[in-house]
Amino acid sequence: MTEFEPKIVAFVCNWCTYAGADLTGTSRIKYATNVKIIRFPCTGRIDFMLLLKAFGEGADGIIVSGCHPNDCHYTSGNFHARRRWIMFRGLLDMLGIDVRRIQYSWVSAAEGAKWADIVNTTVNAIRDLGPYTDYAKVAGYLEKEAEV
Amino acid sequence: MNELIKKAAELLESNVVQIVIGYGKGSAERTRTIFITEASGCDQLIFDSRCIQNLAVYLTKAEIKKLGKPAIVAPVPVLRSILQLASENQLTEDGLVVLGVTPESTLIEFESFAAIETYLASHKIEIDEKYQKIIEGIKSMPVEERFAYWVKELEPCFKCYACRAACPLCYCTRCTVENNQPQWIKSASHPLGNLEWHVMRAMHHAGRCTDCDACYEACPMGIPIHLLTKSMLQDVTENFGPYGPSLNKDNTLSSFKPEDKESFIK
Amino acid sequence: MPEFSGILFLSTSLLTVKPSCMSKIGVFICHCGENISATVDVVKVAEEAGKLEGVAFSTDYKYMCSDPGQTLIKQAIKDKGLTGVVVAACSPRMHEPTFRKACAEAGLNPYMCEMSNLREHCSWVHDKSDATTQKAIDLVRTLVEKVKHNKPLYNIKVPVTKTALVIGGGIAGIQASLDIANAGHKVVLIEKDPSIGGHMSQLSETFPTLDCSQCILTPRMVEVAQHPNITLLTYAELEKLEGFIGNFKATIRKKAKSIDEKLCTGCGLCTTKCPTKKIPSEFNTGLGFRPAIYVPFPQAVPNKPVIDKLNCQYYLKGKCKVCEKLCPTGAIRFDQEDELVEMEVGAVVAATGFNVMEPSGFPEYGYGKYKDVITGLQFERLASASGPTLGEIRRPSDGKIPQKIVFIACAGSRDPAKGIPYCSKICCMYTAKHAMLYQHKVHGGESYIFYMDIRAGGKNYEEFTRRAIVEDEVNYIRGRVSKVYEENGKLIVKGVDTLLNAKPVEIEADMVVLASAAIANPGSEELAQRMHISYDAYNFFSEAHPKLKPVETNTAGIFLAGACQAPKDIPETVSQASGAAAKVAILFSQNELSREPVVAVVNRSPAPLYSTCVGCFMCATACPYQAISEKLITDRKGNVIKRVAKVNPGLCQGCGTCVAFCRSKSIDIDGYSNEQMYSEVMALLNND
Amino acid sequence: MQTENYTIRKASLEKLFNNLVEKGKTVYAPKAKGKVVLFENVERFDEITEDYIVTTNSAKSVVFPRVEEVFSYKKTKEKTEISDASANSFPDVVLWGSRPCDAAAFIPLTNTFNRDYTDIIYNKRFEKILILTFSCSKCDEYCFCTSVNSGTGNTAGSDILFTKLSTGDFLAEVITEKGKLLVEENSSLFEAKPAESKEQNLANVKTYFNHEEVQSKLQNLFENPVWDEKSRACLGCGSCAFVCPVCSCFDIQDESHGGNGSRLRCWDSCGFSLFTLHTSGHNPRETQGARWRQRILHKFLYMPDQSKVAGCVGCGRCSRACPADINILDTVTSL
Repeated sequence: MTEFEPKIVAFVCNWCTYAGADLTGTSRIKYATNVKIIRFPCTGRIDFMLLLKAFGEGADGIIVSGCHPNDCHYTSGNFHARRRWIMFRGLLDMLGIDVRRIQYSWVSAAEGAKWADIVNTTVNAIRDLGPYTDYAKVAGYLEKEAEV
Repeated sequence: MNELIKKAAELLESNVVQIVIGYGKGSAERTRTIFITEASGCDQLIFDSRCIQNLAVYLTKAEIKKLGKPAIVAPVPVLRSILQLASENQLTEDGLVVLGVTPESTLIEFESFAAIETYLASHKIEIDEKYQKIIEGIKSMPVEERFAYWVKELEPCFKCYACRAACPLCYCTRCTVENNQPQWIKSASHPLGNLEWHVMRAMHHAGRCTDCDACYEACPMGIPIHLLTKSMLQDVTENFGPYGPSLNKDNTLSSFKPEDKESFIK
Repeated sequence: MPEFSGILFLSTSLLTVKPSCMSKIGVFICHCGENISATVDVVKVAEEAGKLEGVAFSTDYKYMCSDPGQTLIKQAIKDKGLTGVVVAACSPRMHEPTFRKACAEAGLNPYMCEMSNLREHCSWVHDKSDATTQKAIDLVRTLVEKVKHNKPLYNIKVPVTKTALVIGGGIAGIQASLDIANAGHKVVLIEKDPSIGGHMSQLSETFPTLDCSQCILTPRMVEVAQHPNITLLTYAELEKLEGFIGNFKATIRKKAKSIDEKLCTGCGLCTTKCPTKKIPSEFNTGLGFRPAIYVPFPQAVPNKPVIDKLNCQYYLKGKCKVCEKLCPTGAIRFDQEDELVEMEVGAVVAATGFNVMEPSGFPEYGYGKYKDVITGLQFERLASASGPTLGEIRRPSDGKIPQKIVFIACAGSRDPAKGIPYCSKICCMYTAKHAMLYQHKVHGGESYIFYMDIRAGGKNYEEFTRRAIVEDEVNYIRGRVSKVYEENGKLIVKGVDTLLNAKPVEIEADMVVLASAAIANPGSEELAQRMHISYDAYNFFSEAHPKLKPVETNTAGIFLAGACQAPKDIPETVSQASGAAAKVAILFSQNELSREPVVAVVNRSPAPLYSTCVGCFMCATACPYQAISEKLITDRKGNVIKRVAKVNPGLCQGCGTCVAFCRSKSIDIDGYSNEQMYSEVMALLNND
Repeated sequence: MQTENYTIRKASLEKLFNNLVEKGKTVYAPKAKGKVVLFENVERFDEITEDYIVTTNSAKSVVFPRVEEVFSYKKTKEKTEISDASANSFPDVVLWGSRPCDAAAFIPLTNTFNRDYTDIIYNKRFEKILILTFSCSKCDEYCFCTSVNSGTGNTAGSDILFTKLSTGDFLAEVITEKGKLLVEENSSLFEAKPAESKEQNLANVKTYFNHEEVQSKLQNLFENPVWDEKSRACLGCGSCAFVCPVCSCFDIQDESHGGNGSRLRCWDSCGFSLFTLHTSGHNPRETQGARWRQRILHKFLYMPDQSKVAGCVGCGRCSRACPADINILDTVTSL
């Protein structure tokens, strides 16, 4: 059996984390290939439904990352996002959707090394948790029906 | 009770309002919402512990708005909804007459929304100990078990959207679930579609829900969806301080504090 | 064909519902020389991209950004009738404008072009492997799906206020102000201290020519004060900055100077009679004193005093008012308060300079413990003709002329453990200059420099350090100092000379000068936050691109000049200041600006719905820019049918916070629309 | 087929259930769940409740599931492969504990799925179900089966109708061949028919109206204030339609994952405001009153006109489920 390769989506803001990940590249710091980035203008733009959709489409883990508090290019998008995350995280936890599979972080444009670290630690954490089969079972309802 | 009937009749007679929304006798032992347009009909009004439907839901319905200015019989849960709707720009003070009723069935007239806010200051939202225990119980399950519990609980949901229809705060003319560009929520009532719907419904009530339980009471399948909003209410209180509907337009999710807790963010 | 369970299910809608079927996407995979192709199988990526539905053309090329590369794209757009383009190359933060422009030149709306970041986010961070190539394919597919939902967008025109705000009155701010003013535009120059001049006014001579700093600076300071296009506000700081390029609104705090500047003639009587005289002078780096009402230095511009409220007897104890009694024009104003001034500006130049790190973190050097261990900046004051010793090198402790002097370079710089990891850049040169000045002023004196490397890149710089070694016989010792301690009135400097078989060295010095590190100004982090510009890990302001946009910030309309970006010497600072001024002049050469049309929009739908917006206006409370207001939808008679939200595209900056917040999904953002972001998530995870 | 009557003892009933489960049949039976009783898949006899008038949800989902895949597809740039679900085989299902109204509801439901188009999936599912109905010994004020030509001991639509006798044993009326087959397979459990009459063990549901009268009245009631008045409190949810054993409206949804996907039919309700919304923005049933009218007319006028069978079986589920207490009986009797 081949080793489990987690599928991880990263939702990042354009100004800090995306630029930080650019710096990781410019600095040639290596990290795992499992994480793929989707660029948003701001963490404030990240709809909680997209996170849920990602699990529904088979993501094993999610990274959400943006500017540190006070550093938002748009002044307060990250503060709004943070409140949304607090509430969303609480709700997911209540529902038994594994919040350990969502890593929230602040990575600035200067923190190329931190980005690599976030990616690697998240990949390792998700590797330890294993594939998100609980959710996949729910999402794969139709396939299951077809077998009957 | 007579006070309420008298007041309602007065309002209709003087044409201050054109319709009174209140509780009347329903099928079997139930009560139902009645819409009275004639002063003589006001003696149908009743109020007792069976009157649990949240009448505020009718204030934003197009069919009801067409009937003219309403007076509404408003026990505490309805008052909370009215206040929240006002803060969300859905109601204006001169657009309705609020006939408050205390749990003891006495009439309180409110001159303004601010007066409702003052009254509600002494009727804070508190989650029943019974529910606190249930929520605690669910939260103490291992995560996989908790997930399985909810998948099972949500299984009977056939997406009749009675929860949405009965909720005064679900006043959108097009719900996200009806948006198919993109298809945010799978509209089928299979496990994923149900999970997505209930996550979204709960999230959209984050920091808005006034804990009236109308959603749960409306659910024909008896799904305890109100536990989700109750749990979120606890989260709001825990993270952002005491909570209750208020005329302040800074909603939990449309506002922030730089010092909000963020222990989970790396 | 099997029998179907329903006629209606047999419709052809499968083939028509998805916009992808109408798309003709071109995918262009760049090798970036070998930067991408060394680890990613670019041929395979192009091949796989070609298999995607809606992709009409897919190819790879050595350098997409080169002229032939761009021509390739343009040609394909024309030949294949492409409706969208994905360039898979470097970061869009680098070349998105390049490729969007190329598309526009070929007649495709520039916003139909997206970039997939295969270099910074893939090839540079992964080793060569199938997984790396697979990731590249995934990233390309994601952007292809996004592009299918892109729509043509048109830039937004905004007016330009042709006044620049320059923050900081050092040489950078002075140069930028003069250049902008001379280009014919209005400038508001604000300086937090009572006088402009900055660090350059504190310097003695300047390398590599050894001309007197003040002699070259003060004429410029005067020019600033007299320039008709420049409004100079000293003792003033930026309180708030709102708005956007061409249309900023700045709030300036004019700190109370406690004098009426119009009445004050600058006679200086008050400063000589002030009873509180023993306040360490900031200008003289604590080596001299000033009174509570003071002009920082004789050549100050404006040459009018301010009262230091923290040290003034009247403010401290409510009694004194000597200055008020003596002032011939009655210009003293004890009741003056800070004033907030709002102004409209079209561009901002941040020129807030740097600071010198207190070497107190290095107890082994004895700074703070021994009076004769001083910083390089303090040495400048000693060597300056206008300084506390009138240019004679004398020890702070006893005023004696030091016969033996040791300079320690990199006192904090290049020291990740205790200081700062970066090179302060100016120290090698100024330390050489210090040693030379010492040798010129103290005949027969002995000077030693402990250094790590001599970094003398720059026009005539290497020659300058050579001259110090050869002509002025400065002793350069390659090695670090482990300890400085006092013994019998001497400072014993213990170090090592790594060039002579790592031999320990011990020097009995009279004075030790530390080339302390150049660091960001205190408060620069808050200032950056106030301006909404990014800053690096050391709190220096970040440029938009390290090479190609060194004076721009990530916030359009805000430019950088001087050492607020990173440590710089004077020529470099002046060049950058002129560069920033040129950028401002370019901006001001237009009457209106074209802005990226990434803005939020509230939807409209057919009657009787008109819009799915229900007018809860929570978006308006969430918007950081107050860009959302109420719009009344009325019938022909003017009766209000509906109240909905409306976004002012001039104010909207495109963060999208409202979009994620809107429950009914009635508000969306061009360029990062719900459909686009949703498609990206779907595509990223579906690689079968 | 001629109805055959037997007695089955209470203990034998359990054996019958166990035999069915052992044979690998999927059994749906009433199960108490909090404040509701639902038809659910049960594996143990003791999971079944007897304490219900009718279940909250109807039994229609055994033939017309909430979500039904009608086909799935795999799409590449070159071609699209479709696999039709009507080619599937469907499980053997036993509906245990339906009421006579539930069983009767399969008649109009089957009509709908065969009226102008023969729905293969529906029919294939229907062929596989065995309907074991238990007649009603209790009723409540929501029940009105007798007004729509049915009754608490009605055999129509059932394969076997069980009626609990005063002894605690059951009368088994075997109505169809499918029922007969079951008796043959479990012949030891079925004994000679009882002496006790069925009727004395049935609940007595009052007759509130005459169906034919209502039908003829409705011909001329399209424009009438009664619709708005009776539906004023309607919240526009779909609970009435979803608990109804006869309602059969559905919506078509495509769900895709990359190039793969399914076309699904999902329950829909005429009570939803979007049900008839056109892309243009026009909605022919713009008010809740118009939607309520549609519901009543469809059941009491259009369906009997089209297929001679009422579209309502008088189970009263919609009235019980309605969060606003809109009572169908109340509307029909007030006409």
